[in-house]
Amino acid sequence: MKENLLIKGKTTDLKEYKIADRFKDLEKSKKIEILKKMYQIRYFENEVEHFILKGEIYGTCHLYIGEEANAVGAISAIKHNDWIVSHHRGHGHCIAKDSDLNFMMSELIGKGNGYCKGKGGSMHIADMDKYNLGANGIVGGGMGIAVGAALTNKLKKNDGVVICFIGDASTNNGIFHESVNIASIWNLPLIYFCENNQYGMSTPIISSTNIEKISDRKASYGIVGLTIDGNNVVEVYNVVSHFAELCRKGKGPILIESLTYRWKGHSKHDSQIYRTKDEVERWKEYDPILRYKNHLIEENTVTAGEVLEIEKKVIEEIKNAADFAEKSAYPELKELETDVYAD
Amino acid sequence: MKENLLIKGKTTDLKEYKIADRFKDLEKSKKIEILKKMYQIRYFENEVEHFILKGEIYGTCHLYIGEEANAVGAISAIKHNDWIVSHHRGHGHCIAKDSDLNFMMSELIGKGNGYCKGKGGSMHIADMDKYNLGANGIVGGGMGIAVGAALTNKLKKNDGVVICFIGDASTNNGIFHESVNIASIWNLPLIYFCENNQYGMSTPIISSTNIEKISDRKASYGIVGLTIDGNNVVEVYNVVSHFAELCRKGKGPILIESLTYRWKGHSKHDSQIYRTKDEVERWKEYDPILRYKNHLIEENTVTAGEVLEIEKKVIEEIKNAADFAEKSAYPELKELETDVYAD
Amino acid sequence: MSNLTYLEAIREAIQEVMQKDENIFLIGEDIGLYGGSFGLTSGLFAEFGAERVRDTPISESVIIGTAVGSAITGMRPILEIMFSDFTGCGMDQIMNQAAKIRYMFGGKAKVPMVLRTATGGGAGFGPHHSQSLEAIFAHIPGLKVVMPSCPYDAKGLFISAVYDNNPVIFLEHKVLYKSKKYAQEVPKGIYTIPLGKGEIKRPGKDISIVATSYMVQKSLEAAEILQKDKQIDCEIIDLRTIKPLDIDIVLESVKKTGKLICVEEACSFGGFMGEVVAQVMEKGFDYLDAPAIRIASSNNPVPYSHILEEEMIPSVDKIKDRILSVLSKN
Amino acid sequence: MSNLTYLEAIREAIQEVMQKDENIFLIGEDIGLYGGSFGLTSGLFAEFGAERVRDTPISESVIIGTAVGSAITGMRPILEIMFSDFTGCGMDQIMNQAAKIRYMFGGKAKVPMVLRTATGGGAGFGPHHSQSLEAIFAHIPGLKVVMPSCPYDAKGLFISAVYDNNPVIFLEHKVLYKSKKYAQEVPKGIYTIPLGKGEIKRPGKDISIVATSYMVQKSLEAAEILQKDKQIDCEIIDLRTIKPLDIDIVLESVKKTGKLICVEEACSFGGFMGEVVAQVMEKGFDYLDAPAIRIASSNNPVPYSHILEEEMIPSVDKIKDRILSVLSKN
Ligand SMILES: Cc1ncc(C[n+]2csc(CCOP(=O)(O)OP(=O)(O)O)c2C)c(N)n1
Ligand SMILES: Cc1ncc(C[n+]2csc(CCOP(=O)(O)OP(=O)(O)O)c2C)c(N)n1
Ligand SMILES: [Mg+2]
Ligand SMILES: [Mg+2]
Repeated sequence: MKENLLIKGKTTDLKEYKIADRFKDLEKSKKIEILKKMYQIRYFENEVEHFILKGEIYGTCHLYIGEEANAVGAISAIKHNDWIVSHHRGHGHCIAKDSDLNFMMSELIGKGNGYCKGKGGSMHIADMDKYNLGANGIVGGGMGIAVGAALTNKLKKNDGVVICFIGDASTNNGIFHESVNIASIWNLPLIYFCENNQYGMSTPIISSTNIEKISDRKASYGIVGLTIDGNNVVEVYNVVSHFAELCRKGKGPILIESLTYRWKGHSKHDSQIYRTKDEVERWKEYDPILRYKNHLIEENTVTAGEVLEIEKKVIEEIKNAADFAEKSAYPELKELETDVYAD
Repeated sequence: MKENLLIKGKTTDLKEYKIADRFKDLEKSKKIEILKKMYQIRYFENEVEHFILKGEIYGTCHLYIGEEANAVGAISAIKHNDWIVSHHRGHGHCIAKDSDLNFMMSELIGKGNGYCKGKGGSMHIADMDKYNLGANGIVGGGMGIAVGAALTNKLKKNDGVVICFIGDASTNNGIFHESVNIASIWNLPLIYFCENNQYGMSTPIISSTNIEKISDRKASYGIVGLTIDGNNVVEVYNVVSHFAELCRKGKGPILIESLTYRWKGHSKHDSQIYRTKDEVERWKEYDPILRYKNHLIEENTVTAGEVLEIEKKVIEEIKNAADFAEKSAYPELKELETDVYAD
Repeated sequence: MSNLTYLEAIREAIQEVMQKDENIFLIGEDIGLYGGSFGLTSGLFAEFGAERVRDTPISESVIIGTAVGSAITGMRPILEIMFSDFTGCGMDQIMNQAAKIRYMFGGKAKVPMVLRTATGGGAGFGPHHSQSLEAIFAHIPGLKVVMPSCPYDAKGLFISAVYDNNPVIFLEHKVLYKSKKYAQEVPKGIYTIPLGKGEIKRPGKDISIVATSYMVQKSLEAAEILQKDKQIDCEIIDLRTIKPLDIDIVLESVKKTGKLICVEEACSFGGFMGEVVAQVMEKGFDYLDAPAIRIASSNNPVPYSHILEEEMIPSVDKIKDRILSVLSKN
Repeated sequence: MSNLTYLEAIREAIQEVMQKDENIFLIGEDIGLYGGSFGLTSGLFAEFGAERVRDTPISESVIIGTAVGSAITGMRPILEIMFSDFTGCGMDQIMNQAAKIRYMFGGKAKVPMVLRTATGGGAGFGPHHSQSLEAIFAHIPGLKVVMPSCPYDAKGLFISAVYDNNPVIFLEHKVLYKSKKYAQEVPKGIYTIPLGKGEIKRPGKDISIVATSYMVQKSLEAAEILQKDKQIDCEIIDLRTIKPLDIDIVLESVKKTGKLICVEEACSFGGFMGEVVAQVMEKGFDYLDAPAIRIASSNNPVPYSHILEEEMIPSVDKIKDRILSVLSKN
């Protein structure tokens, strides 16, 4: 088997596009907000893992630990009313898009006050009020929806941009091809943000494609595409800021391949037979939270003490969300057949 | 609207691949056979057009006139027992793969002795004995089948190669992406022969894609791809010979974009509102049959008189096929429910 | 009021709703300048322009998804899939996305879209262009499924479909499209026919015939012949929408006639009329003085040769004969 | 003979046919080293290697097409689609290619392939991983559709499916997969159960219950309770394959009992049991002393929360109660 693509030396694409360091001009509060969101995701997912172990998460569920910089970096770079489309590994996107942690947790354990009233579960959390068009249980299922949302922006002549989060392996599905092609011919304000965490379930992306970079698929559509360091939230932020602006000017779509890694198994059940502990450890050295925290401390945005405060607060929040969810009631049986049709 | 891609200056890709002129070493009989087949297609399709006008072709039907060099050039370059997969515009592929003109014509007018016993019609003619896996009424529908046939070759460890004929517009369908990707990771002996006749129904390929050459899509799969002059049967023959050999050595798949043009409307009913007479005339200057005929005369393979003889014979054959079909009986009603299941 | 074919009636509906509501747009293959494979959208590109009449690549999956995505973000897309057979290429987007989004999101989104598509055989298009797939759509919770049988209904149902806040599969029979025989007086302007209400197209007392789409027309013809030749008085019920299903109109009729024949063009095995028969069994068993029967196509792909195609699809004669045989048994 | 779960029985079937026939190979997502999402193919990669146990990209459409193409050129592919819900992504290849090729080609090709896939709810997988789509497949001429209810049948039916010369949709219930409760003695070695023959899993004289897949097990449980508590003697018929359908076994039973309940897990509206009821109506009307009824899931996507999911899918209690209510009416 070929060597996994590692982060090192993969971010050279950036230079080509003269991407400014907008991050450095961000307000302190925003920089801290980014850190906080990354912690929220990390601790939220840890808590979810507890629920899995306790048997309170049915079916399956996909954790985002290790990939936090992607959701948070990308979503911090767009506006509150820009749509996002997520996928099966969607908790991070929800949190980054300001979803309520309590209602998320409730949904995950099938409670009636969850985001989907318990009807969707982990793979279907959506939040229209937060401009989040939802996770999806079908790999690639959201890539048409994202085109539709971007088309709405275009037809309504607003300057909204859409981020469509996709997995590396999903780019082998036909809908990826159809989606990017149509977005390209229509010049839609749409960023395909491909979280290349190296695997689709057990299958290394390097064995399900024959190319080095997924972003090279830009050639099929005549669009801009590049590969970035997805464990560096500053880089993600800068890149998405840059291209979101171009999209708003009618220069979309864009294909961003963001190199990252999932620390946990693919889903609830995963023996991880397909990778070595060593590989996982090597990637953990690029812990996106640690890197960002150190960056903020180095540039004197925060002190180590302040970080600890933030972390503590987040832990508290997550604990509360778990309590909230556990105390919440299961849906009423009469809810079973509601919400099938709109009036 | 952008200018249509024209033939001129588009065949430069060839140089890159050091493609030898195998055509010149062909036996005279084979060279003449190629001419004959091109005539067969041309006159067959003319006859089909008569049947359309007489109302004997139901539903729809797609003519191949103007594109003869593609089917004939490509299929002449492979062996009798190499599989081909065709598409909705498939008559030319059948003829090039030695199908019986009588049974083809019978099928087209729904007769019981037609290739599919009248059950398939124009869009479904297949001939397993001639290693033709059939036309398809679904655009892109054959691209998985071609992978399967190539996989059979690989699993059976024979040195067969498969040609999958596809239209330009079909390359925007998701199955194209899935198909080429999987063929690539499995190194299948499969040639995607894309007949870029500039349109998918009424839609110019230059408005349904955002790239100059369809063959540039090779970048998504890490395979060889190139653009050739599809109205030059010698070039088609040489290119396919070259790559078929590579495929047999485990170096497939290959994506060939063959620039060509359909002279007639898309299907039975077509006002051709989407293109100018002038454009059609410009392409007719590249008549593949005329070019090849002149080539053969110039290189002294045949005389103009011999060509006329061939043409006359073909006209006769086609007339016979039409008579045969017209005189043949419609299927018996008891055939309606047979052939649904194999024993 | 003008005499319109089925196709013209649908076109007029599209035109009128688009004039009224900026959020409505068309999307599909070759629907622009070319006017669609059957010419149904012809003229709309000229009137509404390329932004609102959007030609697409051959990408069924993503164009259905595009309709879904634009619908949930505030538009009202009307999508054309050239032949209903091609929905196979985008079935996930229909059954897993369009149909389920509202439910999966706990009722927090709506998906107001119409997927128009040409259905049925009888036009010699062969196995990949002639299927009747309504049973498949009808089985999927979240969809509505409409099958108009005549121009007047087509327009009224279409307008209802466009204003419905759910994904509607609108099945247009390709034999009816341009038929002058079935042309009708159709009022100008907006009018609606509710989704979920059948209609008695011909009242009668001897036997109830339930049908959909083109089969309604054939049943009506059979009924006229039987009236004239045998003084048999058939009641013909046009379901118009099969989901929601107006079972009450069927039960009422069976209560009166005691006999039921269900006519559909789809392959009989697993066809939609099984649902109708089963519901009548459950809710109207006591009304029946004879077993309800189904007339449908044989269980094979639709063959190309017109000889075989005619044999496959229920004809006026076959409908007439089955009616006679049901009545003669009593 | 060993005590195997449903999953183990299918695995053993695959292993044994692959040992015997070089032309059989497996294809699907994560079926190799990983052993498949449910672990069903675990060990087969080690035994047969990467050529014959082929991991694929996430490309449902083309992997189904690959199975078709290899089948018509001489192989016998066994394809795994992880969850039956994902067939939406490759429906064209199933319904327009696999199912129709033989007919379209005038009988000149055969398509011996098995598409295995996990069906059904009850495992908390939510709307995109829990559907029961058999009615959709059963409606498509050219396919066969198999729904085993227990390990012994699963193995025998699977082997028949592999040796059948047609495309077979093999629906494996995910709740049964690893259930020890339903584990059974299963003979080693090749044996077959014919496609198209139902089986009486429990003879009885008071009422006929027709069921498929997991619902057979639930019906059996309900029958035991009713026998014990009320001395009601139910006959339980397992259709085993719904296409071809063994209607005769149903008719025979109804002739004896006069009463019929059809139990299926799919959404009731447009579900497969409509076909069974309609055929019984047509062919066995006179045998019925009460209307045949259906027990099925409610008409909504399968919800995630187990509270709702349990409410949706027919339970032993619900089956029992409906049996009682049918019997009490007489
Ligand atoms: C159409 C479809 N096929 C297969 C699956 C099963 N599945 C769920 S996630 C997954 C892997 C996806 O990989 P990738 O896109 O890289 O996302 P990641 O899980 O790595 O975040 C697979 C095969 C599915 N849900 N939908
Ligand atoms: C899935 C599908 N979508 C649409 C069609 C209708 N259709 C038939 S041929 C065609 C155009 C195909 O264009 P191309 O692939 O370039 O082949 P060409 O007709 O130019 O030879 C279309 C849209 C179809 N048959 N199948
Ligand atoms: Mg991945
Ligand atoms: Mg073309």
